[in-house]
Parts: sequence; C-alpha cells; structure tokens
Amino acid sequence: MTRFVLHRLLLTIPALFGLFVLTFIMMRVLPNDPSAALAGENATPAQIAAVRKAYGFDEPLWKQFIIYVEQVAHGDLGNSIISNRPVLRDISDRLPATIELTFVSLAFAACVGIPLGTLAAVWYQSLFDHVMRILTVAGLAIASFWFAIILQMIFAMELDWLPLRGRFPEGLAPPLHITGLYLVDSLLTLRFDQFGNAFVHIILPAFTLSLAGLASIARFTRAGVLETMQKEFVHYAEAAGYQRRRIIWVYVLRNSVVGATTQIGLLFGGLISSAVAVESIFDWPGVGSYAVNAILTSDYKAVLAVTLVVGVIYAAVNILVDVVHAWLDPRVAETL
Amino acid sequence: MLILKKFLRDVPAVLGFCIILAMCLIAILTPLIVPDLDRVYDGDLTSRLLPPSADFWFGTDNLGRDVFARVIVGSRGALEVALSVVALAIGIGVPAGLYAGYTDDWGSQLVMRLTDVFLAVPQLILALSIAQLIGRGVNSAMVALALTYWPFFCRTVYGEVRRLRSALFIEAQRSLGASMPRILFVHILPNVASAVIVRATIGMGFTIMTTAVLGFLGVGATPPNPDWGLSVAEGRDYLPQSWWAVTFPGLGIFITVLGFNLFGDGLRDLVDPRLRRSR
Amino acid sequence: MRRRAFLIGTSAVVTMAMAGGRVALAIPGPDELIWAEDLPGTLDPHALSDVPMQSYMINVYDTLYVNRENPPKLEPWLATGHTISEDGTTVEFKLHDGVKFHDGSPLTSEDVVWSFQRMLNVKKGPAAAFLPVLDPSSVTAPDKTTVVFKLKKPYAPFVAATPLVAIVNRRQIEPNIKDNDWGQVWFASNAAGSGSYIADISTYQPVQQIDLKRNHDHFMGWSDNKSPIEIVRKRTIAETTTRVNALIKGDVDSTDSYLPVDQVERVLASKTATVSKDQSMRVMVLRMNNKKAPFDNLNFRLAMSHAFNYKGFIDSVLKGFAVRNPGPIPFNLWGAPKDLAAYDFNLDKAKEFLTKAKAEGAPVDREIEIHIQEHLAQTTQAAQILQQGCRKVGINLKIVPNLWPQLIASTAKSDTTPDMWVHWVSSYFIDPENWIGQMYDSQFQGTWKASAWYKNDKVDALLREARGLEDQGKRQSLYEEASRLVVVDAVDIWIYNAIELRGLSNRLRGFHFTPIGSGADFRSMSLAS
Amino acid sequence: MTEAAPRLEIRNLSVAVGTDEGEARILDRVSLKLMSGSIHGVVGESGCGKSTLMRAILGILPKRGRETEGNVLLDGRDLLTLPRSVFRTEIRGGQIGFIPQDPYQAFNPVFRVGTQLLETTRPKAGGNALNAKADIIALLKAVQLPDPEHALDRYPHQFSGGQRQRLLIAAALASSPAVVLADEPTTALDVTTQAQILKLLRGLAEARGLSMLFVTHDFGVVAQLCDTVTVMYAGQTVESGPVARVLAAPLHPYTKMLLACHPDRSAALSGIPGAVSSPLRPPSGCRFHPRCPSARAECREAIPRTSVHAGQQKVCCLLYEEVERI
Repeated sequence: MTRFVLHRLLLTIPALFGLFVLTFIMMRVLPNDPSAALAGENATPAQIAAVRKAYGFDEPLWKQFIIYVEQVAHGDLGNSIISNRPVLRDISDRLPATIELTFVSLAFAACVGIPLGTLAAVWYQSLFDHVMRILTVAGLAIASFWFAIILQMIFAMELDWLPLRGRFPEGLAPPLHITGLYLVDSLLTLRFDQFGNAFVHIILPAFTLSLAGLASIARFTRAGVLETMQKEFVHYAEAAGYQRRRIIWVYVLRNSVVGATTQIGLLFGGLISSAVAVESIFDWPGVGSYAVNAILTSDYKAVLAVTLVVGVIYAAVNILVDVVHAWLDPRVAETL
Repeated sequence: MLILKKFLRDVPAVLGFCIILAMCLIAILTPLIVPDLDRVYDGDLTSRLLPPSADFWFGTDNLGRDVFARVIVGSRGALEVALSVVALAIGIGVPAGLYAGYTDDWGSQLVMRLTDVFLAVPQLILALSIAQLIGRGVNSAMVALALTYWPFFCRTVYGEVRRLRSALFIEAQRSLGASMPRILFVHILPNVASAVIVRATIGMGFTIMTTAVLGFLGVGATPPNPDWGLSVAEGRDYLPQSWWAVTFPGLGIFITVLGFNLFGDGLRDLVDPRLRRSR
Repeated sequence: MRRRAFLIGTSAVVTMAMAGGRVALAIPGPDELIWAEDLPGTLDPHALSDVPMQSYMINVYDTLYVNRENPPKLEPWLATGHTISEDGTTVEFKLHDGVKFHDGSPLTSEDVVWSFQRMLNVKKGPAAAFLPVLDPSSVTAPDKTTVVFKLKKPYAPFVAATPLVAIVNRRQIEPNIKDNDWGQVWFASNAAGSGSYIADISTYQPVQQIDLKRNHDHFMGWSDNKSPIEIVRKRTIAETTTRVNALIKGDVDSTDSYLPVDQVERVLASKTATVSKDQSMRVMVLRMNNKKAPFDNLNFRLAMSHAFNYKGFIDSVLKGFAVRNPGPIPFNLWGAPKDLAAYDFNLDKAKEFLTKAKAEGAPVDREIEIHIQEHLAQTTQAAQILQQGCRKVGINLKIVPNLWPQLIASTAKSDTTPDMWVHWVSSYFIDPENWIGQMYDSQFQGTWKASAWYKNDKVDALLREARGLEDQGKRQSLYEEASRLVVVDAVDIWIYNAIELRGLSNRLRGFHFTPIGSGADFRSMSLAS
Repeated sequence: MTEAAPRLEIRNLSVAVGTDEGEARILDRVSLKLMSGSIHGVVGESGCGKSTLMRAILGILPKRGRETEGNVLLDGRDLLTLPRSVFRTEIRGGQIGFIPQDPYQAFNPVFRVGTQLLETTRPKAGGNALNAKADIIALLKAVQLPDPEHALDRYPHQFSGGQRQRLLIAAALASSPAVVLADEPTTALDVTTQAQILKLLRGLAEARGLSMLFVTHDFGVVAQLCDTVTVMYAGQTVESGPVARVLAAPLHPYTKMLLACHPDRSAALSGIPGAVSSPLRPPSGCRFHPRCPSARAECREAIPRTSVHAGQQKVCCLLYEEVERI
C-alpha cells in the first residue's frame, strides 16, 4: 500500500510542476503589467517605473522564474499585489470553508444520488428510469449561479427558513479552531448550538453545489449497477438464494461504487469550479470567492496561487480517491 | 437500422435530439424570427424592465431591449461558440491523441505529460485564469476553453488507439508498408470516431455551460453581446422584481445543455456497450 | 446493531442542532452595527486611497483636518488650526495636546511627521496629491504640538488634502519594518491608529470582515453622542443582490453607497430598511483620448458629446438619482460655473458635426473602442447608451470590458490609452484641483485622471495660477474660466454628479453623509432598540 | 423396479422468450426425473438449453417477455406456481443448493469469502451468527479446504480455482438442501483439479445422500459421477435413462454422435457436422434432422414422441417410434 501511495505521488509531481510553469508563463508573457496596480491609484509614470524595478519585472523572464521557484520552495507564493499580504496565508485561512462546503455537498450528493442511480438501474428502461435520467441531466444543465439566486429568493427571503449568506451568524464566536471545519469542530467541542448554526448556514450553498454532483453520481451509479448486474457473481448470488435486496444494495452497489470512486476526483473538480460562483453569491468565505475577488482586482499573484493550490488539492483528492479505491477493491494495490 | 431502432426506443435521447434540432433551426432562422436587430442591441430607455407582454414576449431588460429577441439571437452565439471550442479542441486533441497513442517515442510522452498538466486543475479554474489573462471577450474565452478542453479528446483518442494499435488489421497494414499518417488517418481514425463524436456531443453541452459561467463571472462575452451567461449576470441586479431578464436566458442555457446531454448520453449508450460513463 | 446506533446518534445530533439552530436566525445584537460595505484591499491607509479605504480610515485613524457635513466643510481635527506663510510655501499646524493612540502612547507632532514621511516614501494612494510639492525631509516638528511643512511651491489645496493622510503609530509599526519597507507587509493586515474606533485585528479576514470597537478614550470625547455604538462589524458582501437581500432580511444594517436604483423601491417597500439619498461629489466621465484620431478633431468630439442620451440615462436608467453635470467640477462645489451650458442629446447635431469632422479628414469610420469597468454595471450601461446613439449617427463603437488596474496601467502612455473609457472622479479631497486641476493640466499626463491627453496652454496657465493662490475668490473665477474652455473644447463627455444611494436599516440613527467616506462615520451613529 | 417418488421431476417444461426478432422457444417440453439420493446428469452441447433449465428450476429466468409451461415438482410441490417471495425464502439457498460453472467469476471480488458464504444462511440462522459460522467451517472441512478456520476472512482472489469451487460447494450445502444443482462445476478447472472435485462430489453425495442434478457437456464426467442421465438437444430431451445403459447402448442418433465425439469413448474423434439450430427458427419436425445421419423424409415433418425401451431408457426419435409400433 505504501508503495502504491508513493507511486501515485511520483506520478503527480511532474504534472504539478508543469502546471506551475504553465501558470507562470501565462501570468508573465501576457500583456499584463502588474506594476501599475502595485503602484496604486494615483501613481505617476515614474512611480510605476520604480515599482517595476523594485519587483524585478524588468528582469529577463527566466530570471524572474528562478526567483519565483526559490520563493515557492520556501513555501512562499508571494504577496498579493493588492493587499500586500502573503497570498498563501489568505488562501489557507479560507481553505477550510471551501473544503467543508465541497465535502458536505459531496456527501449529500452521494447520499441521494447513489440510491437514485441504483433504482434507475434496477428498473432499467422503466418510467422511473427515464424520468430519473432526464432529471439528473437537468441537474447538470442548470446553471448553479442561476439556481443559487433562485434558492436564496425562496428559502431565505420568501419563506425565511434559512440564512441568506455567510458561514456563521454575525457576532457569534465561531467554533474553536481545531480543524477549521465548523461542523467538525463544534461536534468535537460538543457545542451543539454552534453545530446547528453552522449547519443551517451550509444547507443552501451545499445544496446548490451538490446538484450537479448528485446528477453525476446518480448517472454513474446507474451505469455501474447496470454493468455489475451483468456480472456472473450476481447471477450466482441470485441462484444461490441471496436476498434480492442484499444482492442489489450490498453486493452490486458496493462493486458499482468501488468502480465509481475513481469518478469522485473528477466530480470534486466540478464542485470546486462551481464553488467559484456559488461561494460568491452566498458570501461564503472560501477560496472561490477569494478567486473571484482576485480576478476582479487583477491580482495576478492571487490568481496564480489559487490555481496552484487548487491543483495541489485536486491532486491530493485524486490520490486519496485512488487509495480509497485500492482499499475498497483489494485487487487494485496488488496489481501494481 | 437496428441501431436506429434501438436509439428511437431511448425516449430521453430522442427528446435531446429534438431539442438540438430545434435549437439549430432557431439559430439558423434567427434572421426570420428576429428581423429587426435593433430590438437586440438598441433598446428604448423609456421601456426598460417591462414584464412579458404581447409586444415583448419575454419582457425587456435594463436597457429596454427585447429579451425574447436577445435570447433567440443568443442561441446562435452559444452554438457558434460551443462549436468553435469543440472543433478547436478536436483539432488539437485528436491528432495529438493519435500521435501519442500510436508512437512510443519521447514525443508521445511529452504529449501525455502535457495533458497531465492541463488536467491537473479543474477545467473551469484554468480556463478562468487563462481567459482573464489574455483579456476579456468571447474570443479569449473560446481560446481558453479550447486550450483546456483538448486534453479530454487527446486522452479519449489515446486510449482507443492504444487498444487498436495491436489489432490484427493494423498489424496487417503495417506489414504491407503503409505509412504512419496513412494508418492513423485512414485506418485508425474511423475506428475512434464514435468515441470522439460522443465526447464532442457531451462537450457541446458542457462548453455552453462553461461559457455561461465565464460570462457570468465577467471573463466571457462582452456587451452588447446577447450571450446568455452575460445576460444572467447583467440581469441579476434587478432581481427579484425583473425576474424575466434573468430567467429566460437561464432557460436558454438550461434547455440547450439539456438537449446535448440527453442526446450525448443516448449516443454513448449506443456506442459504448460497456456503459462506461464519465463526464 | 452498530448501524442502528449510528443512525440514532446522527438523528439526535441533527435534532439538537436544529433546536439550537433557531438561534442562528436571530437578528444582530442590540448594540452591534453590521456594516455591509466592502473592506479595503489592505488595511494600510498609506497604501490605498479609495472609497472603501476612506470609510475604514475615517473611523480607525485621525487626520489633521476632516470633512464633515454635506456640502462638506473642512474642520480642524487633530490640528487646532493652521497658518500659511505669505509666499504660500510654509504651512504650520498646531496640534491638540493629550491625544492618545489606541495602545495608550501619546500622539505628538513626531508621529505626524513620521506618518507624512511614511506616506511619501511608500508612494502609493494618497501620495500622488503631495509628491509634486512635498519632500519627506521638509516635514518637521519644532515642538511637541507643532508641525511645519515646507512646500516646493505654493499649493492651495494642501490643507484640503490633509484628510487623506492617516496619522499612524510609529511605535507599533517600527518594530515590524523589514527590508526598509516601512512596515508595509505587516501593516497590510494590522492597525495602529488613534481614531474613534479600534480595529480588532483578531477578527480580520482579508477582503471579508473586520470588527471595530469603540475607543472610549478618543481625544474628542463622546459628549456629542449619547448612545454611541460599541461594536461595528464591517462585512464585505460581494454580490449586490445578496447584499440588498441581507439588508431587507435584517441581517445587516447597511449596504454600500452604490445601491442599484432599481432596488430602491424594493428597499423602501420593506419594513426593515430605508434608503438615504445624498447629493455627492462624484462626476461620471466618458473619457476621450484627445491625442488619438479621430478624437483629435473637435467636431468629432462634439458629435460624440451630442450622441449621448443624457436625459434617458439619468431619468430612465438611474431613475433620476443623479444630476446632470455639464463640466468636470461637481456643480455643488465652488469653481463650477453656474451658467455652464450642457451638451444635449441631439442626433441631428451629432450627424452635422460628424459630417464636418469627416470633411476635415478625420477617420470617423474606424472602429472606436470604449473600455468599461466590467464589475461596475453602470459603466456598461453608459457605454451602451452611447453605443445606441453612435449606431444611429453611423459611428462604430465597440465595448471592451476591462478592469481598473489594467486601465490605469494603460493610461501611462497616450498610445496605450483606450479611445474612450468610463469612470468617475470621486472626492479624494474637496477642492477643484481634485477634478479639473488634475484632469486637464497637461503636467499630470500619464496618470489616469489626465487620460484625455488634453493640452491647452491657456487652460494649463489658468490651472497653475489657481493652484498657487490662497484666495478662494480669485481661484474660483480662474477655475470657472478653465471649465468653460474645456467644455467648449468638448474634451470629455461629462455626464452627471452622483446622488449616492445607501440602504440603511430602520434602527440606525445619526447617519450623516459627507462625500468623503460616503457617510460611513460611525462616531455619530446610534441604534434604536 | 418399483417407481419411488422422484425428488425433483420436470414435466413438459417449455420456456419461450420474446426477443426483438420474435419468440424464441428455448426449452420445448423438457421432462426429467431426479430420484432421491441419486445423481442425474444433463448432457448437451452449449446452447441446448441446459442453463435455461437450471434457471427455470431456480426461478430466476428474466422477467420480461417470458412464457413458461409445464411443471417443476420438488417433492411433489410445483415450483412454477410458487410466488416469487416463497421462491426467494424457501427454495433458492434453501431446498435447492446451487454450484455454479465458473468459480473464478462467481465470487464478488470485493467482499470477504465469509460474508458471501454466510449470505445463504442469513435468513434461516437468524441472529445466531456464531452457529452459522461454525457450521460453515465444519462444511469447509468436509469439502477438504485447507486452513478452513481462516478461510472466511480472506478475499476470493486469494484462493485457487479448485479451492474456490470447494468453497462454492460448501455454500451450496450450507442450507442442507433437498436437491443440489450443479452447473458444469468443473469445466473452468484444469484436469487434475477437475478429477479431485468430481471425487469430492461423489464422496459428499454418498456420505450425505445428496440428490444432485449435474449439468455438463462431457460424457466422461457423467460416466464417473452420475446414476442417470438426460441428453438434450436444442431445448428438447432426446434421450434419458440409467448411465450404464445410455453409455453402453445409446439409442438416439444424437447421443450416439455425442458419445463418438468423446476422446475417451472412441478412437476416432468425429465432430458433429453443422451447429445447434437457433431457437428462434427451429427446424420443422425433429429438430435434429438437419444434422442427423439417419434422417428420413418424415423426420422433416413429424414431431417425434417419446418411447420407452427396456422400461428405463426413453428416447424421442421417429426411428424408435416405428420400432415400437412394429
């Protein structure tokens, strides 16, 4: 297993380095001079030139790159050109919020999507199957930024059941920082009131975000179950007299889901992408809204850092998914 | 014929096909449906944000332009963008995939490692940073999407070619002395075409959605383009009173993406008997 | 068995959570103000000088002078008064005694000197107003309560510009200086002030939120406000729709001062909130690059000036929440001629001028680019209004979305400056110099404010003379004359002077608008129970 | 010979399935009897309907477009009239144990063997998981699996094919079934393992008095293992009787040819010309006539009836109908 994990890590590193080079080139080659932004709103041309020199933007590109690699090697992705704060710190402050949001969405999507997909496969080509397929495809076709606004209007404004925005009520102290995930921290400290607060705040954004994921999960569960149902061991289980419920919900499903775990990485990528718009609408203090702000202020260092950090997380999730896959399906690790 | 019969029995796929057909018709017939482009670009400020009526079927937007006309003309733009992106991505991805799949040299390695790099970040995130860096506008959004979408085609083709490479009929061609381009384009390409077509169909829907998100985030189409995503973004400040300015472009995105996804799904069921599914 | 226990456990937790969750939906606390206006990009008041920074700075920091009321009046604050030498180059301020920073250390003339030196060395934000006339070494403190500024040349707007400069606590910043950076990295996320409110840095999340606590020991005392607000929670809500919804729902006590006009009725119709409508000093301008053909042609510029539907824009798009401003200086500031004739929307005249321009050989058929700031919907709308007019007279106008940082970078040179772009000139300091002076004196070319690349020796002379004079009456007539000249030359398209719209909760009392900081001065506010 | 009541009797069982191209009659009036404590072989080429027969007995034919006629009597009770729920709770994994064809495919790869073996005893053993486990381990000993105590915690891929087949045999026996169905349980195995498994089955059958229906295409296996045999062709029974008799004196031309194919039985390996006919469009008359060397003109039209020879050997061929008539 250790060898398996190491192998996956080694495969990831060149890709991440490539991404690093790619983003650097994008940021610097393109006709974008960050000096003016750095110099400030009322800067004179002379001031801008001074900034350009001070930050080394007048150096040749390869030299800038080497300087940058050195910085990153020291765990420094540079300071935001807008706020002058270390971007990595800002991003890591916001990371738990995004992770909490995406994982809750993923969990919700899985809890609803897997049974739906399974039923659709069991009742293959039935009315339920057709309706479910259209609905899940519809889930993929709904623009999340549009859906988010609609949900806010209904559940936060009209019905007034759920909070409109944010991650925690203003003015109340958030849970003690252990993991940074409010839902987890509040439970760890047995503060059920805090858990409740965190929970009601996450419902709308997580639901919005989960929609596309739910649809994907339902779709690949359906496909997986259909495929697994053709397997010999299912026929055997039937002939050997396993209960039908157990065959489908335990034996077939486990195999289908094991096969589908590899899809979760891709799904996670989709969630992170949607989070960019959704976080901003729900005012969720995560990396997504940070990215939107960075784009709007042309904070190229922040954009670069977000891209890299998302890349690293994405890689980590994919490795994690592979490890879980290997753990669920004992044959995988041994084939290596 | 059997395939057609099987396809016709797949109700959602047929529905998807009908939607695509209708959308294409609308896009082609735009000049007939909306003869007066002034309604698209040139609003009357005194009639801004009017609710749907006999005169303005979908109401008017914040500059008094006809939302119906804009949604209709927007369909053309959406399809054009999606087609260009997918075509560009195929143009890069398929030859690259053919080459990388067929050969074993360092070039093949390079291509595949390059796809690793592009796939190391979720597509939208990368497209977002590329689009915002090369300057805003439909064209840069298109370039950004194509640049981030080709690896998907490359991977698909690569996998198929690897599978086919050792097939008997290819071996036979090779021993007959057929050149590599000939083998690739005459013998292998037709065999990977179905996989590419399926991915392209689903990619159309996916691209329309991603373009809309880029438009919404302000790195896509630019005013006065009646782009759907941009229209939703422009209209969202007028919610909830002027719901029509947001809802109809949103429905445009929804229905078109739905059509491509349903159809693509059905195609995949036909083409890929293993029912393997991904995005 | 295990599974059942798990299910029971989970439901128990969720039930308890839901029971506790009711608390979450309660409105903000009775003595806490939730202020939903964007946080500045950095907390360093010397690094930035924009509207979000102003509304933060005026609460956490003190300045020599402040602007209050509307129309604004310049009042001494940390200073008790000032004197200007005969030749206009030496300005001396007397300071209040016994002022204390938030950490308890005294604020003396030394701190004022150091603050100005830091501001001038950092060379960002507010520095632009001072760099041409002030060297860091020429700020001195002869005694504990006196600060002397030696200007390179007479500069009349100097005192009016002092509210731009926050006086910061040297003792807190100095230990955090690295690589001679004047503590910029540290100060970007810290505070060291003396103002009416103390920034609680532990609550600071960049871009997102910061809490301010009342400074009970503020040197001005609190006798003017019987029930001041103890805690102000500043929150950024990025989406306009969300921000307005939050106000209506009662989650927050304010929006920013750019409430979309179409939301005004909705806010007014709610039981929870109202809208404050205040005449500001913020002029919207469609810039024209006078150095680029065809904009070097007066008739073409005139054609453009007549092609914009001013009334339609102000009455329909802005629903009347703006006032037509015919020239560069806000009409409610001295120096703006009362009799200035505004260009009107007249497509016949536009066509006429266009024909003339064409006859004079101007390349009127080329595609003209107008750059907008894409996250500011109004810039798009204005450009689209112009686009509609242009379509009708046969000018091909293309809208290009852009962003502030890129735009100000592009204005460094005339050939990179866009054909046209849309922006506002807000009140950085209250003096015609902030508008016409920095916009049309050719010596400022290369800054965004002077991006019309207009050069008229007569205007240059008038503006330079006005800058050197202390007498406001004399200055006024000079600025009025200059205004008439630039309007005749149709240098830019001046549209309106803004009425600022800010949504406020009904429980808020004591909101007083002033163009600088847009009324976000928490000192005077209180909350009704 | 006194006719005892058979354990399992199939009477005129027909199964037809609707397909895109029309109705396929996969089983056509199949009859056979499995006597208590005996092993009955079912022999035929692939595609002759053996698997469908198994599925019909187990009640797991696909639902859609299926039509079934005839009777499947287990201890005199007609299984085909039973509701599905009873089938599920009493018959499969209860009164009928099942040994599948391919031990490599029959196990779910991601579950431990123990989970899967204990699955069949789940409904019956109730809460007493400990007992069920002990019973299974005892069975594993009976099927001579090495290290039976730890076998349950391992994954399927950690066993060899023969071991897996032993596990599956144990699973089939777990519910002490009245009848065991074995679907070519040795075809996927190599020859030595095959022999071991057959020996094991024989031993188990004798020790436990099992009644077993053994499906195979291999007469050699039948000879080693079975007491009686039924030969099937294209969904029909063509001949049946005691193994010794059928092997020694096959009556039906098909049986003869099948026996001739077997390398152990004849010096020359002669294949049967042609292929099994499609159940979609079966030949008229006797289904075997297109391939039959002794076919006559009437074979094309007349449907043969079953005739009995020497009181035990039944054959379904026009040749013998005449013999009878004469």
